[in-house]
Amino acid sequence: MITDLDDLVGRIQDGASVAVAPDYSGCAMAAVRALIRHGTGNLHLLAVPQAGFQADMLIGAGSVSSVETAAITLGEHGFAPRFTDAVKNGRILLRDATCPAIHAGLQAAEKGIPFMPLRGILGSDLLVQRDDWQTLDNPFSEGDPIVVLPAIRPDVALFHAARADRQGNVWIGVRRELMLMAHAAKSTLVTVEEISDDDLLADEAYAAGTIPALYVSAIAQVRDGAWPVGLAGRYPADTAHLSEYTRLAKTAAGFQQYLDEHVRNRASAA
Amino acid sequence: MITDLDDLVGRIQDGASVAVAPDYSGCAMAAVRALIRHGTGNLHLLAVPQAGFQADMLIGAGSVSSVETAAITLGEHGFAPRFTDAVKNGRILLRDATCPAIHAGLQAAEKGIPFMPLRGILGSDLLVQRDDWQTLDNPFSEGDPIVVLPAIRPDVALFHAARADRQGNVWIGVRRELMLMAHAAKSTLVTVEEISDDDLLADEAYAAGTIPALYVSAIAQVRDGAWPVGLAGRYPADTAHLSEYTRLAKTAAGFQQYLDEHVRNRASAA
Amino acid sequence: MQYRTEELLITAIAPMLEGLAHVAVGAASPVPGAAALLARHRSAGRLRVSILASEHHTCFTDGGREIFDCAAQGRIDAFFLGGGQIDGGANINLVGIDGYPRSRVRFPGSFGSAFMYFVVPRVILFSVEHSRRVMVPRVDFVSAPGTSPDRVYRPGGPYGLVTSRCVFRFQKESARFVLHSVHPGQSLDDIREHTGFEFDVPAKINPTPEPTAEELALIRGQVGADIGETYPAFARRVLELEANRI
Amino acid sequence: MQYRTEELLITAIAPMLEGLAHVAVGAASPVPGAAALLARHRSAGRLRVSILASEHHTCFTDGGREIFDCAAQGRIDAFFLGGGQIDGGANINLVGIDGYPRSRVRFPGSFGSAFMYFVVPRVILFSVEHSRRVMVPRVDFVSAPGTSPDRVYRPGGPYGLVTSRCVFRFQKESARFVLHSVHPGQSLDDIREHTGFEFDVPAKINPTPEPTAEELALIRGQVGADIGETYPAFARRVLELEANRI
Repeated sequence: MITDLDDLVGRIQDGASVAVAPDYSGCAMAAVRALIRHGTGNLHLLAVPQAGFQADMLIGAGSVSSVETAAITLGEHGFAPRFTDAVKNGRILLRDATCPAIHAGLQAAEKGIPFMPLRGILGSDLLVQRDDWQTLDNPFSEGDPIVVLPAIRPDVALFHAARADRQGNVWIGVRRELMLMAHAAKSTLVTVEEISDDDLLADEAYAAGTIPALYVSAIAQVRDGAWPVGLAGRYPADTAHLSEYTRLAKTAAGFQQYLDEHVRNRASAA
Repeated sequence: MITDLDDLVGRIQDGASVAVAPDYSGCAMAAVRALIRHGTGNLHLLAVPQAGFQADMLIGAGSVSSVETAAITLGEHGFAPRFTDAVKNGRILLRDATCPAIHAGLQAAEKGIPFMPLRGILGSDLLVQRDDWQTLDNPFSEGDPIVVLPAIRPDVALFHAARADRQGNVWIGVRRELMLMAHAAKSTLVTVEEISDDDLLADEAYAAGTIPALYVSAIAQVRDGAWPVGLAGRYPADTAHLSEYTRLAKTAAGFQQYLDEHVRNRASAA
Repeated sequence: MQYRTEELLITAIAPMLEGLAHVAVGAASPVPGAAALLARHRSAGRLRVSILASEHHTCFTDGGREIFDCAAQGRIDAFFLGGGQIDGGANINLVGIDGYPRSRVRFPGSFGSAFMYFVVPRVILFSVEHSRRVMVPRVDFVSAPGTSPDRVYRPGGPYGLVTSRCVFRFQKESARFVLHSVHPGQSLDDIREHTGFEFDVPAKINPTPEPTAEELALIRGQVGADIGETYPAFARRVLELEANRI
Repeated sequence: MQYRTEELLITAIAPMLEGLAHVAVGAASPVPGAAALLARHRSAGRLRVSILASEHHTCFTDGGREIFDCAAQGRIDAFFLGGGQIDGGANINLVGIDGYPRSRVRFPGSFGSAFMYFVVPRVILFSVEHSRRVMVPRVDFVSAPGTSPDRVYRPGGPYGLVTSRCVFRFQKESARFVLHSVHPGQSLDDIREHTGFEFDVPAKINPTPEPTAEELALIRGQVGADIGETYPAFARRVLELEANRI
């Protein structure tokens, strides 16, 4: 259950569908760098429901063949340059979605149902582009069209959290989308800041924000595992470094330079 | 927001649909006694997903006209005598369900969707009896029948919890069905053991198990508000008293005696 | 060594859980709960046991729906269901006898049966009472059917039926019970006399093994104390544990 | 008194939130976020503001889906959406320009627009840039439509459009924008010149009120510090707050 970062990312197969969280949630940057070093490819990235630096870096490194997301953005640092470049050059298959559609698809997998209805979306070109989304007549009221979305069951949920315990329980606090990802995914891989000796489920306060070990496949302790992105309640984002990334990533050469300095160069790579 | 018990139950109208929790969750016995004293009637009781002493007492007192539930049971104290009697004499409309169907119906209301699919149930007489449940062909795969359940949006969610704060946030810990009830219901009324001066949402541990005030209509502090049923992590059930109730409730006269002694007699009625 | 029927049933159920990863125990199931805790003890903790309504013997943190979602995700290997009536097709009735909705005898209700019976691979039916009142030719109300047409999504279903007289296994192909073992003091004739449905009988009938001294010590010790957290009356009445042990 | 365009937009948006109970702010919305916090300040705290990605200015405890579920429950009165392209029918494009999927210009994506636009009663569109590049006759990609046929469930929709040049209100009946107020230094001709879609013009055109000294003090003070928690760069660059104030 408790392992190291290389073993953790080594469990992700080529061609796996991998669910990741937004930069303001459980952003597993150290794991993403390890995954790039590992050379795992042809990944189907699922952003829950949007992603930032993790996605841009994996796409830039050529690890990704398709992306399902409501958005890829670097927030205040602007558009995601490697994502934008890959889209323009058709290097990734795009499956544009909208935030609640991704949550709903994961909830369908969580409930073991084949699909989930969702309001809205009708008249959006997303519905035209997504051949896996359908429109149904609400069986409970005449002439009420409603969109139905297929369950989304990722091969892997990959995220970073503040704390785990030795039993493999992972504390995520109010970042409940991480629990939804763990419930929906076939396998859940987590990096954490610290591994505590106390049973998280034995503390009535922490238990409420804890993913039980039942849903967790492996955990690796990685201090500052979200760096250069921040971790809520623990440390802020390293905005200088993120600006530097955004500047370099504007060109393929600059991005390669970033990889050489901060990813392939193991020493500085968490 | 913060009020007293009489005002709290006074907000429940005759004919309202009221969602209640099982005895092992947020069982609001003091509120149930106040509701009986208040004389509110024609209630549509929704057990989430089953109920015990709250339901038997409300049914015995004649406050209930219909019950939707997966079960009414007094646990180790046996069958619920007033519920059984009401069923035999056709005094309440029965809407038998199964646990996950009630959760699914509330989740549909939580998501603002008109219905939720659910596996299982096919071939059960529940489906024959429930004219509001339907069977659909899974639009994502040929020849795969699946049950669809209408959203359940109760007028009131009524439960007891350990703690609230002055802002109206309510801590429910791992008893997440109480949060689902609050999200799904039009109005949420809560009794609590204690009201703390600290903001529950400001504590990263407690925040994870807290229902935001946004969903809470009114809160009344009632110490031992679950008595004679227990409250997890706070106090055990008063098994002697529950046995006494079960013995008396076997007859209409005995139940009336119980009401006189423990409900109508305000002094002993929390 | 002296033992109670419930203790025999606990040791009869425990082997059915061997090698599994996760067993869940629902409402009103002290004997299955004790059996699961006994099996967990034997597995040196590898078996995960989730007991509904327990504070300490459950890992669930997502509310009442989680046990059902978890089962639907394929993460629960075994579950237990009872029945006020059980018939030869493994249909179970948890609702009532003789008419609906105004049943002459009303049971608590279907609980999660209409769902769990479909999604949990190994559902073990359990009934202390083994009489023609419970073991009927055809249930009055089908809370959950024993089998379903092929087109119905159903990874789960009945595995066996444990009563105070014997252990049946269920055969999905024929949709019939087959006698697996007979409890001490019971004969095939006794069982036939008290069973309202037909069942298959193998050439050789095995006796249900009696609880060993070691098993009884465990049941009356740690296992009893653990199940007593959720079922104190059962632990006191049946396992004769003092309140302070629970 | 000197003020920046963003500060004018903040004070132009805030009045649109008066009297509401709950305003939510989504991704990449520092100006709307600041406007919501300003309106909250004016409401003496009665207005609840939920800012996505904020640690302190949100009450949500059920994960990323809660803001959408909450809106679907009718518990969110106003929300903000931007658009790389916005047309005269209030259709918005957050995906890309010139072709799909291989767009010549790619935006981040639709975020929650295709849902929130349908369920939030008062959706305020916002775009600092007001040019024919953004304000187009017809969007290349409809992330979310401005209006829907009657049979489509849609309690929500567009309320207004705030840009660096003016404020439009949306008329559901005609599915057209009407000019509401013109910012200082802008003329109707300027707006027509830089707007690629037709819009209605009232007999009398109001000027957009300039920020008062009291409003600017608030924006550069508490409101700026609060929004700076989620948008530090915005707070530093636009509101010129020192890092230690954020």
